[in-house]
Order: sequence, then C-alpha cells, then structure tokens
Amino acid sequence: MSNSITMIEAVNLALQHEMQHDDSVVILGEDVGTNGGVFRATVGLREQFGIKRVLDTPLAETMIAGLSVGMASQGLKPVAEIQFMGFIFPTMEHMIGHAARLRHRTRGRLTCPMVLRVPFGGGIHAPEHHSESTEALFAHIPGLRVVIPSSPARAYGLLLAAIRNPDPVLFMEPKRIYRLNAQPVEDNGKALPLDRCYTLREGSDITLVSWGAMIKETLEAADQLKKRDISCEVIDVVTLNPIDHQTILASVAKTGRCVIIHEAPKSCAVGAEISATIAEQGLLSLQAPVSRVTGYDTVMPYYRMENHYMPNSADIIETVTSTLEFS
Amino acid sequence: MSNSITMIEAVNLALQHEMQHDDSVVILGEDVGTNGGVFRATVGLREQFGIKRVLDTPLAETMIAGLSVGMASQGLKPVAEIQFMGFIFPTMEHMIGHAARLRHRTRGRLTCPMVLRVPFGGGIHAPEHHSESTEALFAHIPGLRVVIPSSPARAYGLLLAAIRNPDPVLFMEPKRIYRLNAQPVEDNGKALPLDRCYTLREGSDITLVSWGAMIKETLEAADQLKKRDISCEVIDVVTLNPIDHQTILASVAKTGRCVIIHEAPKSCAVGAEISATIAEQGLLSLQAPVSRVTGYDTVMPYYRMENHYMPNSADIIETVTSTLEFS
Amino acid sequence: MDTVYTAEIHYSSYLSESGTALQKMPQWAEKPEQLVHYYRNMVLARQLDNKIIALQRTGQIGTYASLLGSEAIDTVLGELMLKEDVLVPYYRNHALQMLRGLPMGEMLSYWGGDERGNSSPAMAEDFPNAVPIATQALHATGVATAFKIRSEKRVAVTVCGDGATSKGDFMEALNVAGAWQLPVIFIVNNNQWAISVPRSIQCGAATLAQKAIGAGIRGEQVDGNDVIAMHESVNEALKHAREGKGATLIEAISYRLSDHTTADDATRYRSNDELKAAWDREPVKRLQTYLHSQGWWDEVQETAWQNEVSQIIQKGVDHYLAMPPQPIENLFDYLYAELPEALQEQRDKLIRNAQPGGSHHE
Amino acid sequence: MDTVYTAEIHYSSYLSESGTALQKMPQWAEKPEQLVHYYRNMVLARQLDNKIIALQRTGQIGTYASLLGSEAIDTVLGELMLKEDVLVPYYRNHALQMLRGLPMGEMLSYWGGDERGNSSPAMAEDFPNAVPIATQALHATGVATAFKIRSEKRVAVTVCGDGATSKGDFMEALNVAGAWQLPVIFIVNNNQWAISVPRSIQCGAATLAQKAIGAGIRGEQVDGNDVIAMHESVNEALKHAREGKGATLIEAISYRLSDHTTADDATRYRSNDELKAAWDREPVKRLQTYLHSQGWWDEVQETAWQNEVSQIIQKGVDHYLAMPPQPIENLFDYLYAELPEALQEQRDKLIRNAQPGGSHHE
Ligand SMILES: Cc1ncc(C[n+]2csc(CCOP(=O)(O)OP(=O)(O)O)c2C)c(N)n1
Ligand SMILES: Cc1ncc(C[n+]2csc(CCOP(=O)(O)OP(=O)(O)O)c2C)c(N)n1
Ligand SMILES: [Mg+2]
Ligand SMILES: [Mg+2]
Repeated sequence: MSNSITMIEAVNLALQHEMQHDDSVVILGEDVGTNGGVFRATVGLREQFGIKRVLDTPLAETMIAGLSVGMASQGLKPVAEIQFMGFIFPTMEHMIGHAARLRHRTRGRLTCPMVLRVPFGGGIHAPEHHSESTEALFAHIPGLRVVIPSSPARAYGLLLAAIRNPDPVLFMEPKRIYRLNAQPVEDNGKALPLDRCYTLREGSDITLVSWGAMIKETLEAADQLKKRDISCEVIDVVTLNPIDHQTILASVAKTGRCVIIHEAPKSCAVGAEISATIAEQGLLSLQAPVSRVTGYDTVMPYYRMENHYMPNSADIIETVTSTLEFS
Repeated sequence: MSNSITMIEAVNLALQHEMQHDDSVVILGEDVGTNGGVFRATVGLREQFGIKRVLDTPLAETMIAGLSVGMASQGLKPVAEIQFMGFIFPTMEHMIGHAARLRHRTRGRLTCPMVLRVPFGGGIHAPEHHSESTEALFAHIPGLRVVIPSSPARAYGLLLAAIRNPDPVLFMEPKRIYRLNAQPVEDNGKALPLDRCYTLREGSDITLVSWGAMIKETLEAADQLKKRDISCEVIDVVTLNPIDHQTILASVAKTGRCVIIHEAPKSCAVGAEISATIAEQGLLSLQAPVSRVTGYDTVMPYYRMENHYMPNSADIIETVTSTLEFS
Repeated sequence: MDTVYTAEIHYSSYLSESGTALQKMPQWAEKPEQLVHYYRNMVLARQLDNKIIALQRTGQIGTYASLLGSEAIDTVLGELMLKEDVLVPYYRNHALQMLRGLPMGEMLSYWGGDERGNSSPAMAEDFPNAVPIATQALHATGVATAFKIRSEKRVAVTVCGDGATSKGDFMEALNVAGAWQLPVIFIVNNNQWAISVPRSIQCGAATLAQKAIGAGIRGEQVDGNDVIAMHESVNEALKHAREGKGATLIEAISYRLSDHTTADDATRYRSNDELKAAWDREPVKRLQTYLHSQGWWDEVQETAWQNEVSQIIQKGVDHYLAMPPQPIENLFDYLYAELPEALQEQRDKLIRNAQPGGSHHE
Repeated sequence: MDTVYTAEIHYSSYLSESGTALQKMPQWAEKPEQLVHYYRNMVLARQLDNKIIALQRTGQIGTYASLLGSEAIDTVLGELMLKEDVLVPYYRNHALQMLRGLPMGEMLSYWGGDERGNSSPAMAEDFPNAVPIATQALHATGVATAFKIRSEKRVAVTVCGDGATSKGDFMEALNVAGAWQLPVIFIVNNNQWAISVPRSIQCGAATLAQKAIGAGIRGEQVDGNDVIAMHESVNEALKHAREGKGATLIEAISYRLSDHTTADDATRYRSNDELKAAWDREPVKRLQTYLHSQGWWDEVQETAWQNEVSQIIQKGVDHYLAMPPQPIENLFDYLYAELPEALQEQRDKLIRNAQPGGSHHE
C-alpha cells in the first residue's frame, strides 16, 4: 500500500529510507535539524537518527559544501541542504574545484559521494533571491551531475539514486510544485536511473522538452493542445548534466519539431545546449526551427512581477502553434 | 607614433590611461601594487598613482568582489583583478547577487560601474586551477557584461570601454596570448564598442566564430584553409553577454555554414547559445549543421595533458572540412 | 612561553531589565528630551511591526521579517548616524531606514514585492536590504574604502544578525576593515536565533564581539535592549571611525521576540519559557518604566502618542496600498544603463504578453 | 562596563636564533635520537628543494613552490601525526607528504603536471595539495566531522599560509571547528609573505593565532623555525584533539626564504636585508648548531648524510623521469565512477586525436 504524497514528502521519505538502510548517509545544513528544514524536507529525521546524523550547521554555505567534501572523502554520504538556490553561489568554489574533481585529481583514490539539495525556481511569492533558477551554472561543470525531479515519485526514486551515486550530485527541487499533485509513492527503496531523459507523454506532432516546475506548464499545454488534436511528446530531461541527448534526438527524429521550455533566463542556459545539439545532430529531421520558451534575460523580479517573468502554458501553446505552422 | 606592444602591455596602457584621465578609477586585488600583478598587468601604476588608487588587498576573492560593489556604489570605478579564473568562484555571490543587480534593485538609484579583470585559459603549462575557461557561468547572468579581447589593440580599446561602462563588466584576458603577436597600439584613449562582434576576416565559404586565445587557432586555421581556396569569415564574438547575434546570423546567411570554436568544455557553454540561435533563427540559410570545436566535457587536466584537452587549428580544419563536405 | 597578546571584551548596560539605573547616567540621559524621543520612535516601530504582520496575515503584503525586539538598535542608529553616513542594512532594519528618510509607504512596498521600496531618492546613498546573509558587511567596507580614499569624514554602518557572523563575508570584511583601518561599524544584532539555530550552535566563542580580535579592530558587547548603552557605544564607535581610527564591531544583545519571518513558526524549535523570559527584558517596556520613574512620561502622553502613531501608520499603509503598479518594462529598463540591442525583442515581447489578450495578462 | 571575556596569546620557543637553549628542554629533547632524526629529515627536505628548483630551471619540471624555510614545520608534523590521522595539506607540504609515505618520484610527478602525484595508495586517506587557497581548511573540518560522527580517535591536520587566514574558508572552518569541538588542527605557516603581500597588510591583528579567539578554539604562536617548540605545540594539540577536547590553531612563525614559486621574483617586492636577516633565523642551521653544541652531530656525519641524501634524491628523480606518460584516456576514466554514455564519443575522439595522424599527436 502506498499513500498519496507530495514531492516534499517524497524527498523526506527517500532521505528517511536511505538513512535507515545506509549508516553512512548524514544530513547537514541550516535548520535541517530541530526545525526539519524551512520546507520540512528533513522533518522528523533528527528525532529518528539523532544529532550525529542530522547536523544543524552554522550559517555558511561555503562551509557546508567544503565540509561535505571532507566528509565524503571519508566514505560518508553527506546530503547537504542549501536553503534556496539564490544562496548557492558560495558553494561553487568547492563544488567546481573540489567535489567535481576529487576522483579525477586523485585517480580514484578519494571520491566525493555527496548530494547538494536545493529548492529552486519562482512562483511562490517569495522574497528576493528566493526564486532563481541557475542550473546552467552547474550543468556546465564536468564531473558534477545535475538532477531535477518533477513529480513525487521521481523525487523519491531520483533522490535515492543521487545518494547512492558514487559521485557528487546537485539535486534541485522545484519548490513551486513541492506541494502540488500528490501521488502514490511506494517506499520500496527502488532508485530511478540517472543520466536518462524520461518520456512523460508519447506524441507524434511535436516534442516538448522541459524540466522542473515547467513540466507542469508543459503538461498543461500538451493537454490543451490535445483537445486541438495536436499530439505532443513530452520529455522531462531530469539529468541536466550529462544530458541524455539520444532520447531527445530520437523523439525529434520522429516528430520533426521541438519546443524547449525552462524557467531560467534564455541566454547560455541548458535549453541552448539541447537546441544546439538537436540542430547539429538532427538538422535533416527538423521540419521547423527549434524554439525556446524561457524566462527573460533579466533579473528575477520581486514577487509582484514574477508572473510576468515566468513562462506559462499559454506561452508554450503559442510557440507550439507557430512551430507547427512553420513550413 | 605608436609602439608595438603585447596584450598584457595593452592592458597596462589602458589602465594607466584611464587612471590618468579619471580620478575615480581605482585598482585593487592581490599583488597588484608593489608587485604589479603576477602577470605585470598593473606594473608601474602604484608608483604613478599612489597607494590610495592601487590597493593590495588581503587574500580573499569574495572580499575583492564585495568591496568593489561597495566602492562602485559610491561612484568609484573599481578595476579589480582576480589572479586566475580558477579562483573566481568566491566572487560569484557578489557578482550575480549584487553587482549585476544593484541598478535593477534600486531602479537606478545606486549603480555598479566595476570591472573584474581575470586571466583565463590554458596553454602556459601552469599549475592546477590556473587554466580554466568558465566564461559560460557569467555569460548566463543578466546584467553582467562579459568581454574578452583577442589582440593588443582590442585589449586596449575594450578595457577602456569596460571601465567607462556604467555597469559591471567581467573582463577576461586570454593569458596564453598575453605576450604573443605584439602590434602597434596608439594610446589615443579611444574605446571600442561593447556588445558587438568583430569580424576579423571576411569570407564566403564558411563562418568561424570564436573568442579569446582560440582566435589565434582559428586565424591559423583560416590561413591554412585559404591555401586550399577555402574562404573563411572569422568572427570574434568579444562580448559574450549580451551576444551580438545579428552579426553572426548575417554572416551565416551569407556563407551557409558555421563552426564555433572555444576552449571551454562543450556542454552548456557559450558555443551552445550561438549554435542554437543560428539554427533557430537562420535554419533556412544553413547548408550544413553548425559544428562546435571545443574542449572536452572533462576537467582541465594538469599541464602534461593540457594539449590533449585544448582544441587546435588542426581540429578546426578537420571540422571545417567535414562541414564543407556536408550536403 | 611569552604572552604576546592580551584582549578583553566588555559589556555595557545602563538600564536594568526592570528599567532601573545600573550606573551613573551619561549627561545627555539626565534630561528627558533624547530619551523621550527614542521612546516615541520605538513605539512607532513596534506598532508598525504589528500592523505589517496584520497586513501579511490578510494577504496585503508578502513574507515579512519582523523587527520585534530590535527597536532600540534601529532607533539609536537612526539618531546618531549623520545624513552623509551610509547605512548598509539587512532585512530587519526598516525602522532604521525610515528614520533615515525612507517614507513608510515605500518601505512597505519593498515587503510588498516591489523594487521601488529600494529606490526612493530619500535613501540617498544607503544600500537596499541585503537578503544574502552577511554580504552587506563587505559592501559597507567597500563604501568605507571609498570614504577613506577620498579622505571624507563619513562612516559606513552595517547591521547583521548573529547567524551572519559565521559566514566568510562577515569575517573577510572585519579583516580588511582592520588591515586598512576603515571607517566602518559592524553592528551585530545578536537576537539569539538564526531561524531555528540558537546562538550556542552558531559559534563556540563566549561572545561574538571577540570576532573583532582576530581582525585587530575594536569589539564590544552592549545590551541591545538598552537605548542608553546602545547610544554610548554607537556614539563612541562613530567618533572613533570619523577620526580615522578605524572600525568597531558592536555585538548588541537582543532577542528575536517574533518568528523568524511570517513564513516561520518558532514554536517548533524554541521554548515558551525562553520567549517569556525575553519579553521581560524587551527594550520598549524597559525604557517606558524608566521614563515613568523619572516622571518624564505618563499614561496620558502614552495614549496620545499611541493614537498619533496609529494615524501615522495608517497614512503610510494607505500610501502603500494606493501605489499604482510599476510599469512592467521596469523589468528591463533598469538592468543596464542602456538596454542592449540584443534585449529589445524580449522587452517588446514582455509588453505584448502583458496586454489584454497576451499570455501574461491577468 | 563588565569584562565578559579575556584572552591571551602565547608564543613558545626553545632554541634561540643562534641555536642555544632558551629554557629547560623537554625530556625527549635531552637525548639526541629524536633531534638528530629531525635534523636528517630537514636536511633531506632542503637538499630536495634545491634539486627540484634545478629541475625546474632545466625544464624538467613545472612551476614549483619551494619549501625553503618550512622544513621544521613539515618534519615535526610528519613525525607526530599518526598514520591513521589525515593530512589536508597545501602546496608547500611535499616534505610532509613524503614523511607520510608518498614516494619521492610520485611527489615529483605532481610538480611535473601529472595527476598521478596525488594518487599513490601510500597517501591513504590524505588529501592532495589544495591549490585554491584556504579551501583545505574546510575539507579538514569535514574529515574531522567524519571522525567525530564515527567516534574515532583520529585527528585531521591542515596547513595553510598567512595569506590564507584572510579567506572566508579559513575562518568558517575555525568557526565550525569551535562550534562542534572537532578533532582538527590548523597549522598556519606564517612565512610573512603571500606572494608579494607582507603579513602586515594581510591582517591588522597583532598575531594570526588570535583568529582562534573568535571561534572559541585554542590558539597559539610558536617559533616555526624551532623544531623543539613545534614538537611541543603540535604534540599538545594532537593530544587535545584526540581526547575530544577540540581544535587548535597553531601559528608557526617562519619565513619564506625562496621566491613564492619558480614563476616569481621576490626581489621585486622585498628587501635583501630582510631576507638576509631571515637566513640568520632559519631552522636547519639553527638545529645543526645546537646538535654540534651538544656533541650530537659532527662534520663527518654531516658529510656522510649529505651524500646519502644526494643518492636518495637522485633515485627519486630517476624514478620520476622514468615514469611512462599516463594513458590519455585517464582524462575521462576518473571523472565519474562509470563513464556516462554521453561522454563515450568524446573519449573516443580524444584517443583518435592522440594517435599518429591525429590532430593532437605530438
Ligand atoms: C547566504 C544566505 N543563506 C541563507 C539564507 C536564508 N536565511 C535567511 S535569514 C537566515 C537566518 C539569519 O539569522 P541571523 O543572521 O541571526 O539574523 P536574524 O534573522 O536572526 O536577525 C537564513 C539562514 C540567506 N538569506 N542567505
Ligand atoms: C583562492 C586563491 N586565490 C589566489 C591564489 C593565487 N595564489 C597562490 S599562492 C598565493 C599566496 C598565498 O600566500 P600564503 O597563504 O601566505 O601561503 P604561502 O604561499 O606564503 O606559503 C596566492 C595569492 C590561489 N591559489 N587561490
Ligand atoms: Mg539572529
Ligand atoms: Mg605566506
């Protein structure tokens, strides 16, 4: 029997499962202990596993990342939380310079099986710096996996996979859908594959490629387009580094058209890599130019204007329509 | 009369010129004072302008960036040096969260006319972390200009432009060509335009798009291809954010083919944005898929293997050849 | 073994928790004017805080960080800083921002998710709120560097919480302030909690003031619930900085009487007893008791002032609620001094989408 | 004003600059064995340093950071740390790395631009050199956290320079080490220079040891040119950490007798007089003088040992020079535990390009 749970509950469930089955899993971060995390991702874990496995850290993101590298080198599996994506930048020297390189630098002598969890994205009317989507900064880093779930079930299975993965993983959680759309998730300890795109809907007219909270908008658009007899294949990229281009290319080979949707600003984002790869490797199968529906190349505004910034299903439908009209 | 000078001398000349003509220009960084910078970019400036305008800082990159933001908010024009690109990551919270946003956040009340100079790229047999090319991490940031010169004359004119620009600029200097190919540079105080691609060679068969030290390899490739009667248009992108796509699109509209060359790892790099934009907006003019000649998606190796990592003119020629053969 | 360095950290207070004098008062506090003035401002801050929380609860304003318990800190800083000094605040300094000139309505608009809350010309060269913890400490040192370079007798004042003292930015800022003897003051509003993390877990040192020692700057503790002690300490630090003698770290001992923000529920992680004890030490009541005991303030004045404050606040709220929405093209128009050509098309699209029939028209 | 905290920083030394006893020696130093052993290791380190510089000058090795002047620090740490402790070094600890088991030839290969210099199984769980300044301090606290979580009586030891103490990482590491009472030792090799930046510009505090005060951990200064003082200080700190009592910051006062690296020219920024004075205090000669004065070492032994050392070094260099190049596919094969499919094509291309006729065949 499995209950219907939300994504944030699925995150909590995966953490709990893995801590129970693997003593080396240790949680750390700001407010993850007594408070159970500002989004409640770690609620109950301190009580269950004690203060040696759920560590409330001082307020210092560089430290959280650097400490995790040191702990991971000792064979622990730190799962660190950064409270919001807007506060992740101090971790970058350690994530890029150390976490992503420790295995390479030591030719496998030391490794870094850590996970850095971070909620990201807009849409919850949060204060400044609480709504960014900067996955592109990490997707460019060799050695660092970037994984983003878009449903409770995938959050559960992918987080298990991320923790078990012997290399560092940035696990980005689309907080806008933390509590939307509960679904049954069985606590069966089954990890889902990383480095794979997930095809959420099969379709024949056009391929929609997205990730994170934009999957919600994308699926909504696909539903509405279906009513107009337009058949969308919807691909959730899930792992943004390394990207499983083959699944996307195979889909576009079939549909001939593609729209990529993400919340981050357009320029030099992950959408560019996907669009470029499709055109470079699938040029002849393209019946229309690939289009990107994205955030603007501007600062994520304070919440009053955030809805103007963020792409929505109407934008997607509009772009799909013009892509289908192209000839 | 103008002497032949190298790129590093041109950087020094521009700094000197601007400090002389604008009292608000202040230099800061590690070893920029007495030592004149580890690459000698700031040599002589301390003697000429005194310790209040050339500040040797404590060893702390976050501080260098944060301090610059504070200074710039006061109307100074800090030109800060980060010693190597591998050490730039601690600046990111301030560059992304503050420098790039101060004007936006205060609706123009406070601004951030700072320049962050940083040598980047491989090829000088330097120690670990001294050879990275992570321009993509900054090119994705709205509000932050990213400028890269590839010759002494452009280094001079673009650095003047960067300092005079009322917004923050990341000025990346391809250190491999710091001392290659001296050329006459007149100290005339003329800034070159930002936000513009520079067409270095006109050609009709194919467009080669690159920046930084890879311009050298690209020009060499173009020279050799010319001997085989292949006419390459060579575009130096120069400003990687915001990118002047129009110049590139116009060129590709003419040539129908394009190869993009950069030293950074391939995935989610700036080359992806350019390739994607060409295919999205110029699909019908493309006679062959765009190709990218780039570093591998792996860690920049220690210097023994760096030449295996870095693209060279032979790689470019090979890719141009196959792009021309495509039909 | 030679002793090569010795240091002491001092703690100062003038008013006891129950509002009685602990020592001889400084001269300025022997007359009512300044203290009554402080009291009035603190009452305003407190009542305003209540009002904003009510606005939040009724959906008229966004997530809000209460200032409850830091009234003395903000009030003293607002009084003693000169107009030409520069404030580099954090997100709990809106009382201070108003004392420095920011109209209440515009301050409220910040919490209403509107950048115009940072843009009032009345803010002069003050920084907007820093949300990324401790980053403001470095901006303040940068501002102070500018003052020093230009030989101006101005001071940069920055405020942060106890949690912020653990972040590299804070310590790098102290360090450069010491190395360069900068005219900057670091106020740590040690309200004992960083969201759910208590001071004891944040740092193993006996005081936060002693972080100054490693940077070679002045450091001291002061009762942050005591306007008189705060006044003395801030005054001295400002003088020191203005005279070119360098930076001071003031650890003001206070207590976060509220939840961390309106999005937080502090009952999850701290005891009612602790909170109750903290209310016994709070700054407003304490000063009120003292003023009463001196015969400088009475119930009539209290009622009159509370009423006046209500009206002031209502005006500010009205102003806030009546602000027309900002033009959406602001999203692009303040990103750069001049909009780069490459962004023109995106700007057009933004405007198009917001028009009737557009995908973002609400 | 109450004094709520007092602190002292102590400085310890046993051998004067001219190699005479300054105070009663600890028991272990009243016999020759340990001191002669230290001396031998220091001579080896010094001669090796000369050799590597010669290799660099003749193009046989890359940019190199000399250890000249830090022989005492490395030698003592190499002796007192237990095998099961973990070293988290910086780029000037190669003598220490060798004492902990890294074969000389492999150590040299690191400076020869080859990752295999970090990969010897003899390094056990020790970290490779940290190039990004001060980052290692946090890795060491992470290692110490693992020890503490697992209740192991092991100690993490990390070394950095004086410049590194200004970087946030260092201070964040001290802070968490204090908050969590971690079994970690921070050794600051205060060699007075960070490339061209003198200690006086780096920090306004009288000592760097006092950075410990703000974190609530032990902090002390020691003569880093004095093996006896170093031994006492390190021994005590290890004991303290191993007993679960927490961290220590040891500021070892030394001098960078060399250029910063072989890419640097220190004459540009520091005076000959200062350098000359520093040579009068250097650790090897000082200990030699003391050993001579005690009758524990003589010219014959010196010559014999110098010769032996030459041979040891020559062997190491031969080993280094004879190492076959590493397989180029290492570029991909250690990036992830398993190569992601998406990278297979790039790996193939790398190999193809390196083959005869390929674009990267040299
Ligand atoms: C760099 C960064 N990390 C995390 C956060 C999330 N956050 C907001 S306030 C806060 C606690 C701050 O505590 P403290 O410094 O004591 O200030 P207080 O709110 O108690 O006044 C945290 C962790 C943030 N804003 N910035
Ligand atoms: C984060 C970072 N910034 C800058 C550098 C460049 N750099 C290498 S060594 C050095 C000076 C270090 O001085 P110190 O910490 O005193 O150590 P020392 O070399 O004197 O032993 C600098 C600035 C670096 N390696 N890492
Ligand atoms: Mg607090
Ligand atoms: Mg040093």
